Amino acid sequence: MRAIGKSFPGVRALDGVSLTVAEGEVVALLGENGAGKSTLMNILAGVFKDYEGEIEIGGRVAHIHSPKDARRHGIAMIHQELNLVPELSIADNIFLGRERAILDRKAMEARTAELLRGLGLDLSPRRLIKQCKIAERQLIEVAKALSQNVRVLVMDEPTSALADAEVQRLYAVIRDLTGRGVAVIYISHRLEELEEIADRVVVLRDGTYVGERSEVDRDELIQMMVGRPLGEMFPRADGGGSGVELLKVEGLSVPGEPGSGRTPLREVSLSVRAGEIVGVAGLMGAGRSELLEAIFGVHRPAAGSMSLGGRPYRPRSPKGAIRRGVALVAEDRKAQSLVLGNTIAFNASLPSLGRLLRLGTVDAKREQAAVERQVNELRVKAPGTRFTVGNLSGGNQQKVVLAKWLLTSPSLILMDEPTRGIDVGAKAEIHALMSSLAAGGKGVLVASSELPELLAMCDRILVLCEGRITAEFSRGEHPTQEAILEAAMARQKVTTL
Amino acid sequence: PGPSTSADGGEKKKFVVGYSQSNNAEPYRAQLNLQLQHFMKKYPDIELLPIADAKQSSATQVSQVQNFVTQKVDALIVSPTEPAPLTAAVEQACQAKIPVIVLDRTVNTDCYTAFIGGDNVLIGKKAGEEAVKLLPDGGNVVELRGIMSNQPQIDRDKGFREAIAANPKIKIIADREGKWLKEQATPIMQQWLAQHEKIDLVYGHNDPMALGAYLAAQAAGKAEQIKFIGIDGLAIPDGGIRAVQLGQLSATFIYPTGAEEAAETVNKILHGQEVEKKQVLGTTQVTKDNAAELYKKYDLSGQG
Amino acid sequence: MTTKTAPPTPAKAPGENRLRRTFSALGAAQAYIGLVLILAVGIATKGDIFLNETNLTNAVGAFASRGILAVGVTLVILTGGIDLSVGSLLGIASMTAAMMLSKHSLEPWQIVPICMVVGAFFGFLNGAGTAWLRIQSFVMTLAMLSVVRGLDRQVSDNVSVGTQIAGPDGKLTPQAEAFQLFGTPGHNLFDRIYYPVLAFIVVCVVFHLILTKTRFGRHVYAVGGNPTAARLSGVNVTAITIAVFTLSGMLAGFAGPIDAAYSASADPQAGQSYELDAIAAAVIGGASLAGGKGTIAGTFVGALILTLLDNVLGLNAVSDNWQLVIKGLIVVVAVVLQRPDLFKFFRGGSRS
Amino acid sequence: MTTKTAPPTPAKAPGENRLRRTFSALGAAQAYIGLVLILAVGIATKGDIFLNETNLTNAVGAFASRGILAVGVTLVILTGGIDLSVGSLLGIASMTAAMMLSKHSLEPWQIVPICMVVGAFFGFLNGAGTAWLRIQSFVMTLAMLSVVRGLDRQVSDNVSVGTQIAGPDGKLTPQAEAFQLFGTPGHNLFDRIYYPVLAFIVVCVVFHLILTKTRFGRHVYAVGGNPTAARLSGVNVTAITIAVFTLSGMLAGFAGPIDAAYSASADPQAGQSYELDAIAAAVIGGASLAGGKGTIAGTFVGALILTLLDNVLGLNAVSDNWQLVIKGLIVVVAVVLQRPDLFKFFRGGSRS
Ligand SMILES: Nc1ncnc2c1ncn2[C@@H]1O[C@H](COP(=O)(O)OP(=O)(O)OP(=O)(O)O)[C@@H](O)[C@H]1O
Ligand SMILES: Nc1ncnc2c1ncn2[C@@H]1O[C@H](COP(=O)(O)OP(=O)(O)OP(=O)(O)O)[C@@H](O)[C@H]1O
Ligand SMILES: [Mg+2]
Ligand SMILES: [Mg+2]
Repeated sequence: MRAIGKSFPGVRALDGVSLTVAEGEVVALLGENGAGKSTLMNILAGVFKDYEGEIEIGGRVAHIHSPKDARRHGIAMIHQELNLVPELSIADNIFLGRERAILDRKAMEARTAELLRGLGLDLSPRRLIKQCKIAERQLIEVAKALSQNVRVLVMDEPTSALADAEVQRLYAVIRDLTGRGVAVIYISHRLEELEEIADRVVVLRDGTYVGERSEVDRDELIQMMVGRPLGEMFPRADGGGSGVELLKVEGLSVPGEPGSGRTPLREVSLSVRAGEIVGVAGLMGAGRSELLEAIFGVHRPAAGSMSLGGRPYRPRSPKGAIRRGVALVAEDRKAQSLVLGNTIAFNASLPSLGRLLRLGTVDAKREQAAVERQVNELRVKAPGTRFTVGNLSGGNQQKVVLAKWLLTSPSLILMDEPTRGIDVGAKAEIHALMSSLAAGGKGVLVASSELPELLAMCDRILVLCEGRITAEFSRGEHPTQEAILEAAMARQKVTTL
Repeated sequence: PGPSTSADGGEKKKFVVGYSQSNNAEPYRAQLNLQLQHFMKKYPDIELLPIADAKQSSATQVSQVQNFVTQKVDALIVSPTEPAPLTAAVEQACQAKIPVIVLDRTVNTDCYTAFIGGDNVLIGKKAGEEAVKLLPDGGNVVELRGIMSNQPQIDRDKGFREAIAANPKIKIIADREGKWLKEQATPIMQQWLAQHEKIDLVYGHNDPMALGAYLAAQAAGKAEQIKFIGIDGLAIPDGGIRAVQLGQLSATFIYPTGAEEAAETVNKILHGQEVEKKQVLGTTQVTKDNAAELYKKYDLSGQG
Repeated sequence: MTTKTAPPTPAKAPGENRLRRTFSALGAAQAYIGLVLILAVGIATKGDIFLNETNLTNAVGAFASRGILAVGVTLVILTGGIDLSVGSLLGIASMTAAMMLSKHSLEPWQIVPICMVVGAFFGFLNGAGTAWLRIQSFVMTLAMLSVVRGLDRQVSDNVSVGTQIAGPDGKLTPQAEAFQLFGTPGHNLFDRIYYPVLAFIVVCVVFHLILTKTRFGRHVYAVGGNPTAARLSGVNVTAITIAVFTLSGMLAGFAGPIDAAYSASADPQAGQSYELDAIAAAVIGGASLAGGKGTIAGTFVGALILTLLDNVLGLNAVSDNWQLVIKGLIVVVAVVLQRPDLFKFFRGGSRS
Repeated sequence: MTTKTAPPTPAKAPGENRLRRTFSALGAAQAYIGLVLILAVGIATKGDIFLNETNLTNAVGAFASRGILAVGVTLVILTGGIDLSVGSLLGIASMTAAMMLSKHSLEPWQIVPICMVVGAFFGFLNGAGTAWLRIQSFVMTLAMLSVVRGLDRQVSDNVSVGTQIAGPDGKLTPQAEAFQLFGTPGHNLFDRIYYPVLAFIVVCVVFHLILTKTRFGRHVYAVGGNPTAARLSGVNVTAITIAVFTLSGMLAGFAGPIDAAYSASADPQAGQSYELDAIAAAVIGGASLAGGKGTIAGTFVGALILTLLDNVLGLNAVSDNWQLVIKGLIVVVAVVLQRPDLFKFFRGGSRS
């Protein structure tokens, strides 16, 4: 790719970026949120019709202006935002756009089963996408890319929803591909992944090429990305948690939903004290999101009780939870958190409009000021608070979600994968934010698939497996990743079926 | 319910009659329904099933007729929405040996027992003659038409134009489709008033349209200079006869419902008597002089 | 829920000044191109006959009741639903008004609230069916269209009910006299203001303010834009859904007496197929049936486009058949012209 | 519009056998509850009068042309669009058929393809406006409704054209005789089969197979379910959009001659408001106006519900005003009954 440039209305996303990838090579693309990584790769995958510069493949100029063009040149891409059709089956999705005129269901399903098995997924090819979990969907996207005859495979944050075990399996697949001469471009904000998989790291900043390294030196890369040195990654001093008990959950059970693949919760008990950061670990489908959602009043518990700040807490809906000062940074920002067609200000102020009222109407000035302050604090990269959220880069969207909840000044904040898709710089900021929230006497309950993050940030870590708490570690015990994983896999023979 | 025979041997049979109306929700047809029910009560051995309303849809009406045939009614009355679509259905009834009385609008077959209806060309002609009388020195006429493809619209237009040809100084300067509706007629008339210096007479294919135009003219302060002629002459508080009484319409022409004749005919047919195959009904001109009397004659609301 | 059809709105420069902000609250200048075009054609072909107070008042007045329906429908569309029952609700409200007047001699100021309650009641049922029974609003309101029309015809016995009721002295009763002010052509408030036009404008202004300035308005947009996100942000999606249908019904109830006064009678068929005009006004004004996108200002413009188009074609004595053809074509042209990305499109630009 | 109302379908056990698969291709058993209920009421109240070949044939035959429209509309709805123009397209096709027959004495087998081309042409314009000019399909097809109706009225000069054309001998011409087989009541193919019913069923089967067994069918669902994903997977969203509108137009063209034969004439108003019936059939059958969800089997059931409901009410001589009321209520009940998560709902279950 040579001298690639791309402008959106009001935004210069890319400017004269060049990139080369050799056969069998894994090139990692690194940069802050909004640096232009996805845009660059989208150009390669034919998402945009027009752009500046040109693309060369195998020494010849390739004119790529549509996804079909890209496919003809053997380019496949796993997009940052999941792109599956919820009402169709896994098999139909994997072969979408490449079916025979008359469907050969048998062959499609057989091939799908094979691909899924290769990724360690045990799902019926006929299952509908809407019945699959986010992590499963991400792997299905991988399977879809693999099902094609690829020369260049682009992966835009393929692991953002994956836990360790699945990530390892993905690496195996990538190594197998490069062994066969496929070029891989890999975008991730998890630096430790790059150490493991990338042959070369290319850094972008503000839509321009900054440099590249074949040795991964963490600090240097961060310096290149952010343009300034960064302090401690996990800046949490020794835990607070001496405060009074803020949230107490006792024997909480929530029925599952067979149709949607929702995990049931079984007799979960936990507590969060003011000033404490409590982590929730577990494998995919362990019920972490489910637990946070139940505390937030999304699901009706079948049994159990909760109290908040010493008073009984029985949220009938998220509205009730918010009124009691609880906030949930949900797992899927696109589906659960943002009105994509509306502005940053609209989204950020939505849950806290009640306190921005004057004479029964929304005080636009105060709203503007409050949102601007919060958005600037989180360093959202956007031309203004009236920018459409859907046009932000993934990481910046996540920051808007955080801004939205911080504006409600919650006393208990529930975070589900809060740093998914966030660049290292911003991640450090979010971590700092969590610490300062805790220091300010708030409670933080955070579910994350990144164990190092949990280990560094949390005063206590709860481990979930199949909707049950199987272990609890406190910071004093210095738990290891292995110990947590072991507890996360402490499956019980399910006798209730 | 099919024809029911009384327990002891069937010499006192109760006849069942079905009626498919093209659209209940037109005031004229509501009046017809009311009258038919009223006159049918005179014949205790005849039961009129609840009136089926085709709601202006030929397809609905065809299946209604088919329903009645399925139920083996003893006689069938149909007021067709459109002639052609109902033709086959009426033939089906005819083949099933069910006597059919076609009320108000025709069908394109001879396979029916009796036709009862008004003569729209004649009524149009009378309206035209009245216009000639009202405009002895000629003048500008505007015409509000019913739904263009409806046969009554075509006929009422035709008769009117024939009659006003008697005075070449009478000109139709504008005509538009008012779809039989009052609320359509008002804005059209408002536009005409804006466009044309002089309008002398409004001819509405039914009273509501003429009255809708009257509202517009009254608003513009021109109601006094303009004459209004309508058709239908219903004896309801909101109808044409009252409007003539109030001086809003110069004249209207009673479009006979034929309900009384239909009831009579049904009775004759069911008792094996001869009936006239084609009964064309005349019209009565409603003027200020006879309005009160006519209202009383046709009012069935029981309130005077 | 389909951000798919919602094209990204153009980024606005951060340092916009007050004037531009006020203006942009009423939508981009381009949104008015269709309207301006029709005005231009009207003036060019008919000059003073078109451009005078009486003609414009008549034109807008004839559409006012549908325009009021369009405002209610816009609310529903913003939440991602649709309301097909407004025509029937207007019908039953106009019948209610005429009966209250003729049978019970109520004063106009008593009649209007009663009609609004009647409309709101059926609107509430629409909302309850949509939100609680989770029936697609298209089906729910189509069923309501049928049910309410049936009731309307039943209570009226299929006979239209006049509103110009004469007392024993042969003159209009005081109530009937006052009722005419609701819109019988030629009757004005304070001898100048034609009530239907005023009512339409006031409804537009009130609901414009509600949508842009209140929390309720924000919630309406949020529910239409992404119901899950709205719920997780503490929006009571069920309540908002029920509220918009109830308001839509209430507005239909409010429009009922206007329609009855306009025709000086309530017809059992009144309001039939008005829902299509109302929805068309909203959609021509830029509302997206996917929800989350649209404004009252847009709907107002859409309503004006429809009514002035009718007026211009009528004044030019275009035949009824060709009117149908031309009307369809111009609606398409107007919608294309006022697309914000039109010029980009012709520069050969983006297909999303 | 709203994944919110789209309840998750129950998971299927992996080891389902062939029988169950065939069955589930036709939708869950529950989808038929509404229909079964109406059949039960029909049989209970009218017994043999209801449940006999003639009556059922008549009932379905009367709805057949609208049923065929519903199939086309389902295709459009599946892609997330809507087609309001089908009634007008049916109208112009039926006029075309009658004119071809009366003016040019064409044979029926020549007339049908011509009508289909006419319908497809206007359908193509709908698709082009939606896909290329990116006009919301509601507006585009509403405009087309108006344009085509105007043309229909213009070419026919507002006069209906009969199809029972007598030759010089006073008997029907052979072409007119043959044309009656398309659906004039009392005329059957091979003396047994009523063509409209046959045509409706064949259209349903063909499009059921197209949607479930072909690439095109998958792409239709993909475009409606997630247009971005479809585009990124190399689906030609533009082409699919244009194709479904064209097919919908083509089917309306196919239904035209049936309607003309059924009425033994082409009325310039023919097909008016059929679009609402067609859309209602699709939506009652479970299609989601948000796109991506729906089946032809569902639409077929929806059409049967509508037509048999009419039939049962008619046979029971329910007064027409009450018919409107009852029809609306039963449609709501039928839709609620056939919701897959109904029983869960009543177990007091999840509100999503
Ligand atoms: N459709 C669009 N319209 C307007 N601006 C856009 C659009 N898509 C992307 N941008 C802008 O382009 C810039 C680059 O975005 P891009 O998605 O490439 O970032 P990224 O490097 O992938 O970030 P992240 O790590 O957060 O995913 C951002 O400022 C973003 O706001
Ligand atoms: N098909 C689906 N439809 C809607 N929501 C889903 C679906 N699948 C999963 N979810 C949501 O995402 C959550 C993920 O499931 P769960 O809580 O069981 O996993 P987890 O432990 O959070 O693991 P992970 O988030 O890593 O998948 C569920 O609570 C559920 O609300
Ligand atoms: Mg990105
Ligand atoms: Mg989770």
